[in-house]
Amino acid sequence: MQTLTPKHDRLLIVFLLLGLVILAFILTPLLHMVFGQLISNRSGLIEAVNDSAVIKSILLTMYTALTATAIAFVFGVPLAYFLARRDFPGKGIVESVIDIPIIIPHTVAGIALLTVFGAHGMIGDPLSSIVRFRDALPGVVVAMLFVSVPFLINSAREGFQSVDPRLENVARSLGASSWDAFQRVTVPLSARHILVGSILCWARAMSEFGAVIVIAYYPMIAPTLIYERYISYGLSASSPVAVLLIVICLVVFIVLRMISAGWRRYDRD
Amino acid sequence: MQTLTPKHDRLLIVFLLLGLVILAFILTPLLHMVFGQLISNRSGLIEAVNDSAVIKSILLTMYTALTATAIAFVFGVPLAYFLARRDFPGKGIVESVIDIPIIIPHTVAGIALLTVFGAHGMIGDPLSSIVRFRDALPGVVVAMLFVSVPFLINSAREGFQSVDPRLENVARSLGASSWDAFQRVTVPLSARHILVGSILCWARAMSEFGAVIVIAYYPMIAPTLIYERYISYGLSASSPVAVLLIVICLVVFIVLRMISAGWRRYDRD
Amino acid sequence: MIGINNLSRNWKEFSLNIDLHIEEGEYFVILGPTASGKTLLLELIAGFYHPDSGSIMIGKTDVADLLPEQRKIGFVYQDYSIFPHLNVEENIEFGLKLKKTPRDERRRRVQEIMDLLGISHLSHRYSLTLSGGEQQRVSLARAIIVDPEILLLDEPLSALDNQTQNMLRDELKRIHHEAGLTTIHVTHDQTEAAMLADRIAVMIRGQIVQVGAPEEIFNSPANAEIAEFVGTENILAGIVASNEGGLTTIEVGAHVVEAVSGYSAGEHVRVCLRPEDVAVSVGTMAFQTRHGDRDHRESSVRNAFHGTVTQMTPYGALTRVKIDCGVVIVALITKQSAAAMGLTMGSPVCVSFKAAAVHVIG
Amino acid sequence: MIGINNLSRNWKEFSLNIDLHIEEGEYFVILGPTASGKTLLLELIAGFYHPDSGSIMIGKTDVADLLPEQRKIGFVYQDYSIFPHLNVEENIEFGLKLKKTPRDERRRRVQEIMDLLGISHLSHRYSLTLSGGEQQRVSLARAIIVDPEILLLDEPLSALDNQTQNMLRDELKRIHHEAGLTTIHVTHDQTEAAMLADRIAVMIRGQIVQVGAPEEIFNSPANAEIAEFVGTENILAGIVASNEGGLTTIEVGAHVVEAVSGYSAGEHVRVCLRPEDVAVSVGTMAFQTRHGDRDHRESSVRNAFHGTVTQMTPYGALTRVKIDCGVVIVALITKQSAAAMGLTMGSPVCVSFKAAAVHVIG
Repeated sequence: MQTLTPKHDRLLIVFLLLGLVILAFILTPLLHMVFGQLISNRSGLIEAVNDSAVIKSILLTMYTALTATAIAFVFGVPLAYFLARRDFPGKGIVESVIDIPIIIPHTVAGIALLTVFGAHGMIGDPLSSIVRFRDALPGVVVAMLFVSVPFLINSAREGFQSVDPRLENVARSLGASSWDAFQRVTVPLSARHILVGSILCWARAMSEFGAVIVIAYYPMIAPTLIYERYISYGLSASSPVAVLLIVICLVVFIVLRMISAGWRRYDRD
Repeated sequence: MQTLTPKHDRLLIVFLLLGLVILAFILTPLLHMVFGQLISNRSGLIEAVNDSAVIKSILLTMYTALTATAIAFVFGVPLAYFLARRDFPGKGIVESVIDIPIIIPHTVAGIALLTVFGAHGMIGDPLSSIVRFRDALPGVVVAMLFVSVPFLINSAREGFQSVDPRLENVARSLGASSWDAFQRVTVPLSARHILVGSILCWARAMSEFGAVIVIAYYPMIAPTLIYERYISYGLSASSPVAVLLIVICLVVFIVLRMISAGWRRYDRD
Repeated sequence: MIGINNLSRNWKEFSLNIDLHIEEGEYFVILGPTASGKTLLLELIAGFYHPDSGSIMIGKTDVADLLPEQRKIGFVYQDYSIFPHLNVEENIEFGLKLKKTPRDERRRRVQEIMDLLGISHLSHRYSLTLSGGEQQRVSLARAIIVDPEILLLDEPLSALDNQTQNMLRDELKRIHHEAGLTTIHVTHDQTEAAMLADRIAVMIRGQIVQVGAPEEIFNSPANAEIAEFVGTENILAGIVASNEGGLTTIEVGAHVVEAVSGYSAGEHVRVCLRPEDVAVSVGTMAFQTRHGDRDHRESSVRNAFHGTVTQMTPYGALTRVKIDCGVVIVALITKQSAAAMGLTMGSPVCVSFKAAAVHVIG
Repeated sequence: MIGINNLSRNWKEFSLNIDLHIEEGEYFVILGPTASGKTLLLELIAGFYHPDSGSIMIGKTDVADLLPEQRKIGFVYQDYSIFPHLNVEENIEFGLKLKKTPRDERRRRVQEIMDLLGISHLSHRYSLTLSGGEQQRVSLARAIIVDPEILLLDEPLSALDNQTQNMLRDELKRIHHEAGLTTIHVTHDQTEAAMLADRIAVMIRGQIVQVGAPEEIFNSPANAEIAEFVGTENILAGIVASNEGGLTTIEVGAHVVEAVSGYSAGEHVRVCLRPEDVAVSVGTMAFQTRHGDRDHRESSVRNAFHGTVTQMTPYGALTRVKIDCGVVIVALITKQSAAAMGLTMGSPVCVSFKAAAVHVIG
């Protein structure tokens, strides 16, 4: 009955009006920029699309973010499953650790990562003959991974928690190994959560700036390129590139959201 | 029975080992920095504590983040309640709009906000005689608000959804107006979610860098100050300030988490 | 008191259409299978949701524009909906606090009602630590302390075990009796309906299909679907003649029924009897009428009436026999018994049943 | 077949301690109130959780080191746990797929078992659209298609309505009979236990407090707590002598009981009778023994035995009377009846009950 229209909801109307302020606050700058650009400066936009540096940085951003997401997936999804299925003392602390990247200032995160992955860092040093992090692709990926991994872990854990462990038990009694049960029962039933988490993780990785520029100003990812254009040529010169990025982010996000919404849902509600 | 230790969990052990990689990845840079600094360069840390510019920027960051959180609270909590209680066509779109700030590259967000709140923007222009956003406190707050508000809204909505609407109905039948019911029944029961959301919102606001520097390089918030020290004096000069910020963020976060964990829970599980 | 006219509400594939009139002070039971829309109907009456069309009159007022808090309706949900952040005492005084009742009076009235319902010892407990029956009492106390004009009960007994159900059923009846509160009680349980209702409305798929006194509903269901749903019980109206240590003598028409109950002389009661507990015989058996004849005391079968078979319906290997003894009694016997006794329409028979098999309800 | 020795498991405040032996092919019911640890015991047997100490033997094997998938145990949970992302057919073939059974054989066996359980028409449906009874059949089919050696049933009937319960109870018995599968069935419902079990173990607060045949459990509970929990039913073992169109004649010791059932001549059955359905008399009444004497056919009371009162216990306004008629029968009658008949220990009496009041179980 929860979804029936309640009666006499003046409170809800007031709340909606307050909420519209926030929605307007989020949407106005984005829509204003996109439509303003389309109306007043279409040529700037076309120029940006034809600017190979811009396209290169966008593709680079997508690629590095995807790499970070893949790494987050390989290590984060198992952790999420572990947290969803096991209770242990200190579980709350582990859950807090996962949220730490959200709260650490981005530039601080960059510096912290640099001390470890930099040429003289405890990981960067022994690996220095094989891979370089500073001002290199791996550095971008590491920065992105750090800031985006909580989104995938938290969403996947929520998904795993929504799968009744009794379904896994029944699968075991039917002859499934724990891996069979995970892969044939648990994963299909939490696929939507894992997908949504991966999308958020990827999007968050693409949006990062502060941590990335500390480790790797070059190769230049899109948020850095925008910043450079803004610093060097001012607001109007950077706007077309910003609009291009907004459009790409929104389109990708909306498409992925639609896919995940269409995904079969087995939630029991 | 879910929390009983399941048997034969070799899969879980493998998963835990994979998960430990991510936990180590998050913790190592932070702990390495903090303890490295404590051992090798305690004087730098003391210097940072005594540096009035550092302390000023940290206090400024906390203050602006708190202001952003307060605004997010006033407008976001009502929106969260509305979304938890009403179904309407396009609800999925509204929910996606709330997540947009997470996915928009931070510098792009800064530029988009600047086009609206800048001196010639659609909001900045009419308000220019009263308030200035660019390179001013209000600009910092606006940037922080934009990137952090989704965390508060999503957490509060989850909290409100966990409160059975029948409790509100019963309150109404006992003579409560819709506001009475909200404030005497719904809010106390979702207080923990609202609190956790506010903490995340505040922490996320303090961590922002990209959107802030585009709108307001000055007054200098802590993430900007760190960046400037890093650019001007290099890694070792910026490290003490970074360590200070990490410690402050972790302490505040842990304390607030502990408070919210101790909060009375009424979840029916 | 309550007039529901052409009330309709659609929700997804479900559609509710109700016409119903409930008298002041009545204990009215709406009996229907799960998902027949019973809860929704109560929520519409309480004003939690908006009907698509139709009106609800309480007394002479159309309540369409009244907010739920203005309707003076108490509501008890099936899960009792105790506020989990308040203890028992705070739950009960919730309504009085909103009314800004002075603290002393509030305390006094809360104490009073907790005593009445026997929950004073729970006053500082929270809902998670209460049993179903205790929660039900708290929910009831919380609803009636604000003096509502109408009490709506949504399956108030279905979450309880049998023993608690019996106890609280009597309590509901007692509270209704003492407060004279117009009560609408929704249930899917025929026995519960039979034992509590002044009148019963049978609700199936969002429609009221029959309204009447319990005897009417159970003894003459309007159609086969209702008959199947309500089951069949013998329900006879009577007056208690005497009660000696539990053994109750009840005058039912010209007959006397013995049963075990707590009712006292002079009370109006209903006698319920399952058809499979009724024995039929054609010879002489121990029986007794109002006028004595109590000499056949050799059996534990205390109740026996003479009557005439008026209907015989096959029912698997059994036969359902309707016997007119002044009151109509239905018995369920084997086909072979019926054949052996040569039962046909009009056969004179004796029906008998044990006092222990009779349920007496108020 | 199954030997559970000193099995213990603690969890929060709860502690489980079990010793139990179950024979091959037995239908074994564990009867206990909610939260007595019944489900946990089944989960330990199935290997989902690890005991703190003690051993579980299946046949001659200690299964401590066997993974759940190696134990050949079928498990049906109370909520049936149908995989929601698979349709009925895919649910049932889940186990066969894991065993890499060839596609053709898989299809054939799935079809076979769906036919057996009458769920072929549901093959492409998902769990959300299935009724409780349908889900139960799917869950059962999914468990038995992989040929387990043991079947564990966790309250398999408690989520169903009465009618479906009756149907599926018979089905469980039939499947057990046909497959000869050792079955452990956990329930809190005495009737269910009485109707299905070869043997019953009563489990209270994590301990087995009594093990025995149903007659033993219900007629001689080991202590007052068990007695209170199992209720009291008369359960008599007998053999069907004849069945004419449902009217079943059953030899119970030296007596003949008439009842309505579907069992055929020669079958071993149990006769269940509630004490409140038993009438007691001291004069002559219609009765019949194995040796005929069927001339008192004037009543629908088909069953009557002579016996002697061996115990009388007050029970509120009622008295519980134990009568030895060769078999022991318990009757519940009013105190007044008992007094009027002058019943005392040793009184010769006649007990009688209607054929329609008797439940016959296999």
